Amino acid sequence: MSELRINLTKGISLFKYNKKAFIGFIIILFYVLMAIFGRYIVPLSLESNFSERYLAPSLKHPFGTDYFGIDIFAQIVNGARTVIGLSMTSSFFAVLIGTILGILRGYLTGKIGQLVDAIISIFLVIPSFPALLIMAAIFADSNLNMVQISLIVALWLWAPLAKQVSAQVMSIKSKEFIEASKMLNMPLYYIVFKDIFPLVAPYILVNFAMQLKGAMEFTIGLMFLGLAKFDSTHWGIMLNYALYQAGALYTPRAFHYPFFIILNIILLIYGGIIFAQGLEETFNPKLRGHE
Amino acid sequence: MKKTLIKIFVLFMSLTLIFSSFNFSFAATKKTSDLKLASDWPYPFHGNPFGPGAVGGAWWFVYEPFAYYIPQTGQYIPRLAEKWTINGSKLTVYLRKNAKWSDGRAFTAQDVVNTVAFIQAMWQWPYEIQTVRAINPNTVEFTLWKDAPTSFMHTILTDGAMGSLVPYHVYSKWYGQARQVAELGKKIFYDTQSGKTVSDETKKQYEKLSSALRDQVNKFSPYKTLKRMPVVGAYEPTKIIQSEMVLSKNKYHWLANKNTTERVVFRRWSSNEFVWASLVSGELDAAHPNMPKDVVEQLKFINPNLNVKTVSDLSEIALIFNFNNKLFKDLNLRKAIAYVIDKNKVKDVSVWQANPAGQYYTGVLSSMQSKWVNSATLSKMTKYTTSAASAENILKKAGYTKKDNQWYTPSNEPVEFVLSVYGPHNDWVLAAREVVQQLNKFGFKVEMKLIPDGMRDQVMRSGEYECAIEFGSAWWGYPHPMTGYARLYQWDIANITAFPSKEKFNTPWGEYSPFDLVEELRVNINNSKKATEIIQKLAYITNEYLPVVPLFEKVLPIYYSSARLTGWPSAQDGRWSLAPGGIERLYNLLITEGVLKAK
Amino acid sequence: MKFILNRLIYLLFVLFIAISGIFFLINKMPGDPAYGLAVSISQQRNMDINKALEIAHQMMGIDTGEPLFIRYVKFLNQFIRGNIGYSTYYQTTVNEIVAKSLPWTLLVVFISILISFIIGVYLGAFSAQKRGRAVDISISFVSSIIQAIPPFVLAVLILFVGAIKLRIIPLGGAYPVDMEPSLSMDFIISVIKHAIGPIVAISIPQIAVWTLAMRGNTPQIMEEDYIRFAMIRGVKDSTIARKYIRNNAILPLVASLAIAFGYMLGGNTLVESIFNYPGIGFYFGKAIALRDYGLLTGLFSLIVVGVIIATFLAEIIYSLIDPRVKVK
Amino acid sequence: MMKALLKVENLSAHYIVKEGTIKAANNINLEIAENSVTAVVGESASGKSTLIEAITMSLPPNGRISSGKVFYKDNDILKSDYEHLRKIRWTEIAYVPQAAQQSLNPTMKVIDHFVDTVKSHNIKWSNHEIRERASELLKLVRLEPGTVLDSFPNQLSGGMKQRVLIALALLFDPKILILDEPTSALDVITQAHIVKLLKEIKKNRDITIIFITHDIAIAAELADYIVVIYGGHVIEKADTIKIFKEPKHPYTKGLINSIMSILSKDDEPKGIKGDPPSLLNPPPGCKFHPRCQFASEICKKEVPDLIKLDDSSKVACFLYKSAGGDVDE
Repeated sequence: MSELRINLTKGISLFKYNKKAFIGFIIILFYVLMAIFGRYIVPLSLESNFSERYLAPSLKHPFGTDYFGIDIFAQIVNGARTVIGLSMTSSFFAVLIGTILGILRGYLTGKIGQLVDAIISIFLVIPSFPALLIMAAIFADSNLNMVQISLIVALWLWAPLAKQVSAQVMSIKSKEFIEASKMLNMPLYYIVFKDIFPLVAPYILVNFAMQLKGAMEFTIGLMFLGLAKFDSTHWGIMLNYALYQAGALYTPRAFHYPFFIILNIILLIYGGIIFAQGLEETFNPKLRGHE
Repeated sequence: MKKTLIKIFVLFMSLTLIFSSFNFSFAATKKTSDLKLASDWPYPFHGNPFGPGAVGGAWWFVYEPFAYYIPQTGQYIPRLAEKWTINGSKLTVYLRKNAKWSDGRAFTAQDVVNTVAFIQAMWQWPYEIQTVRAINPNTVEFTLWKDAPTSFMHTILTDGAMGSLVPYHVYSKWYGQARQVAELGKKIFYDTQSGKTVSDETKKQYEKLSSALRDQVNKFSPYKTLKRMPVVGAYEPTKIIQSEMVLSKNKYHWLANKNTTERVVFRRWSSNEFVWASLVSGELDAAHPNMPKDVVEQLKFINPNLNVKTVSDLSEIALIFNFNNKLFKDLNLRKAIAYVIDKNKVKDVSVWQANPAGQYYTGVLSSMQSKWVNSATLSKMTKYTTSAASAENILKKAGYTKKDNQWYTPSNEPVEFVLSVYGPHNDWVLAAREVVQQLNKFGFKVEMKLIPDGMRDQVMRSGEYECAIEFGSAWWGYPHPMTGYARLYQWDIANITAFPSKEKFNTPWGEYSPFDLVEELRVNINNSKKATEIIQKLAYITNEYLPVVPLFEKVLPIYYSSARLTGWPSAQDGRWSLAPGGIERLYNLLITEGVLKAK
Repeated sequence: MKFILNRLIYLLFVLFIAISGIFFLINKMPGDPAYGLAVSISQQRNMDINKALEIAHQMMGIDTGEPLFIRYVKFLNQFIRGNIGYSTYYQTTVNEIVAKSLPWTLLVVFISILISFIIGVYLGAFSAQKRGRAVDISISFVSSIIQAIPPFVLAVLILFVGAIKLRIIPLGGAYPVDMEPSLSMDFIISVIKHAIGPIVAISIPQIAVWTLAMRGNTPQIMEEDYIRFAMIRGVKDSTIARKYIRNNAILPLVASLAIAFGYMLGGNTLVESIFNYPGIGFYFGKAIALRDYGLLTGLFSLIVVGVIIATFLAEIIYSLIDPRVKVK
Repeated sequence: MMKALLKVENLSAHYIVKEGTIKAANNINLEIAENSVTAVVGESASGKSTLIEAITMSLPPNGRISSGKVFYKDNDILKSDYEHLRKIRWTEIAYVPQAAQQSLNPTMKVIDHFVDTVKSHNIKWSNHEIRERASELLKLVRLEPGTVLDSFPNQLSGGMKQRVLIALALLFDPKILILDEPTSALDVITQAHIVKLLKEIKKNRDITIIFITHDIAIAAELADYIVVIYGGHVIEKADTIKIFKEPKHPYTKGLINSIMSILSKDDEPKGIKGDPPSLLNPPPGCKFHPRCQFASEICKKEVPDLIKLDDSSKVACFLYKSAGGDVDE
């Protein structure tokens, strides 16, 4: 029982032993730093220069220039802010909602438990991306800020997590020490936060990293389809420009244009995936035995 | 057990793959007498001309207007009509004697009368036609309503719906009903227009009758009920699936002998990439997608048979202002914006093939300006050559100040606003992006906002924007400056911008309200001397008071392939200008007359 | 049996709530379905947009005055009768549109899921067996990368490379217009040929997803006592890998299979549009763009029904192959 | 004493974990006589399972055998190749591990477990023959073959599963049957059933049984010999009657007294004070010395050897070295 608790603290020290988690962490950290400090280091000029479009990568333009003749590297760096901001907050909210409802569903029995279960089931059966499109259209003309957009995205991301968490909680709650707490008449919040939460915490952390991918795809998709507020350096918008507006795939000398955007998107998602995989291996003793 | 299933499946898949690679051929439509195009149409296909989407891209192939009008030459090419005469408010059309429906029945004046009754009943339009009667089987006489503009004659002659939309022998069942609804609708319309009150009872009766008719007619789908759709045009839709639509030659068409193209095959225009890909691989003979410059060069390189001809779309893309916003009520600011924007750069980034907006913003399309606005007028007007200095002068004179590269109004508020643009229109988005960039650089704080798919109308009409990219002057329907001015001062642009067009504006010829000028122009449209005079005044007001700032004149790029077809007109040929507002007209004209044919 | 019945009633309840939510959500969507039509009318007939809008409303039979709740009751009433709506744009029942498009989507989705699941499960199990070796590392690396590629990017790439550069796949559509749908070999081959583009675009990322999921599941299974007991019994390695490890590692994936199925029903909007493929996703995209509320509600409900059926089937299959469920 | 069927010499095994090395079996010497029943007794985590796993070469992936030999019919099993080992397993030595609840594949019917096992040993029995054989064995363990064979494991109760495992183990009439905690996690009535069953098997078959238990009462009931394990060491080995009558090692005494105290009305608690040693950081010397009331200085420094006291009993305790026992090699 306390074994898992120990794992949580040990996990952090074990962190350095797991290469995957480490690399994933470095990639994410790299982009987070880019998001925070990038715009102070790499200045962005959005002034178009049509005659200098599609310049190949060079020292002056590490990623080349785009259809407007604007430096792609500077746009990627400056766009990291919205990309990271949106996907991080979205996954945070998704994990928050998923955890709370998941624990409630797992712990509570009776009418309220069934109600929570029904809510989870409903969100599970509604396909998320189409629903998100509709939500975005509904709120499209009401100037949403980043937190609100993240909430809308998170609304369609949390359900699978909640289901998994509730399954975990259900298997934990039958354990003796919870029974003991119940017999001691401990208040609900005590049981949930002191007894159950620490046990599912590593699991949630892993999921946070996993959610990054979903959140990235959703937010990029939203921007890509022009349903969220326009930020011309958001990678989704950049990709939209590259593929649909500029038709870069059909222009051999523009190959670098979508390439570097996709590269960065993939690298960030990849970072999230292997970070999650690494964390999972670190926290899950069963997986660890095989290293 | 499971394993065997999987094995069988894998075997099956690989077998089919091997099979399929054996007899591999591109779409079986290798017939050389096909014309292959891209378009959109409703599927499941109803063939109902009153249904939304109607017959899609087939429209101009299956419905014939009385005549085609070539804007560049001002010439009418007779189609269903052999000739026509105009006598005051009467238009007499002499129908082609050898015109037949595709099921072999003769096309008569009765069909025209029937069509007008039906569209008036179904669409509550065109009430401008007060009566239509068949003088004899080959002659129809239209009488215009007294207040209808004479330009409506043009609409009657060139609109594809007017003559052959509703075959009498197919729709005769509802003719009486349609007639009744149309007459009642006309009466209500005329009464309302002349200020009389219409009783609720009449209105209710109209609603009842018209919805009863609409229910029946909309449910009737000729394509499904009759298994065919008798049409008077050169082609009849015969086979329709979601991704392709086949039109087969009407062998009774009066030009059937000249026409050597057996079929018109449409592929669905599902995405621009798809059309690009189809053009490159020779799957299409012609299409008109927006294409960035480099893509065009590359496509021409891969498919050397590809040519491009650009024709004016008879419209311009403009920056429009919300005049309820006090920032834009100031003419000085609008003028400054007009000076700041580098139109050529905007054009390059947005649609490289477009015509630049020119240096005068007269409301007359820049490609037509020399024809309508005389040099004497031009010399009186402000010339908007891109110049930040001129803009600064105007602003400083008006009391604006600049601090830290940010302009402030005389009342010391920062000049900041949001530019809204309709997301799905790529070229607009690109133009907006460039405009925002230029204005920001000058020292206005401008942000950009995308209007989501399907929301353009909502945002524009509710006035929930500060400034936007929209069509400015546009000459669709009736290719004449009047159409553009009507848009700017009476219709949609006036509605959404709230430009005070009824106010009087100072001109070298005195004070005029543009709203009244447009009315006057409408009345005098056939009086070319008077019309030109009025146009000079409107041009002056438009240029000096800037209801909108034009960015570029939109063009339609037509990509056509000479791989399988011969006879495409030369680049100078006026017939290309038939394309805007119905590009299929151009193809139909060329193939029915046997100009364009298979090699 | 009682378990199945209970689940069925529960899922019907979930379905009811979900489609009600969808109905109100969709009808909250701003925009005017008649706008696109109105614009073309106003352009063609040189008419004021307001007038054109009025005409467009009449043409589409849009009654703006009816209260939402009445429409909701009507919708439910029709829905129960199996009539999932009326498309204002296509002027026909959604059922008809579904009948014409669902088979294509199902074809693509089924084949994609089957191919990606089979390949993914094999690759994942293989990778897990070789855990830590070069093969495993490269498989999981490539899978993680592929998983991160958005499918619509892949679709544009496949269209360009497959149809233009290499000319090995036909350009769009489900079958050539000159062919009559039949059960002839020619037609079937043509259908498969046309479906290859979308199938590949959808399958490739899915393969990566299943590979990673399977690879992630397997080590936990390897720790199970029954694997050890099988080894102690001297059961052959190949038998253990197949009957003991893979069959048990697949179980948790079956549940995800249902979710993937639902996601694919509506999630292929972009892919289908890029390939001009006449499936549900194509109409779904159209319905959103055109604000065709009837079509949108109908298709959305259909997708939800699809997910629920898939979930239900998954549960039954799950209980068939994993007897533990029955005991519950 | 009869001929030793299985002979363990100086066997040591350990586990590698992140925190270090767990020495779970140290320098173990054992001889198992043919057709005898031996009980390996010890507290949980005393290394008794490790001993069995090392003997059968079925340690978990992080377990290692560091030294020693295991002779079965005079062949060192530890040196045989994997394929040979696989063949010996189950035909000669059948080992039923602990945790019967999870030892059957939940996605397979009971009969398929028999089929897989037979097929894997290249025995040419038809499916029908396998079914007959399985039915016969299930009847032996008092199960109804008709229903059980076609059931999935989760349709069976814990006791039924344990009996299925035993039936499975008897599939090829192995020479040695090794059972790890065959009765733990079962209710008392089922325990009694299993014990009865094992007694019958012992009586009716030529078979050598080794079983692990922490329940000394069951050991007393079933076993001919008892091996006591403490802290990874064998500390005492004797025949059952003797060990109960006259336990030698202080730990064994405590262990036996703890049952006796339940039986007798003595109100003085006889349980052993203190906690069992951690195998990760075991105390030096005799692993029992921190809990031993007789501990002397030498106990803290040196590990006592197993001393042969008489024909059937051996003990590892310095108390008896001075008493003049012989060191067992």
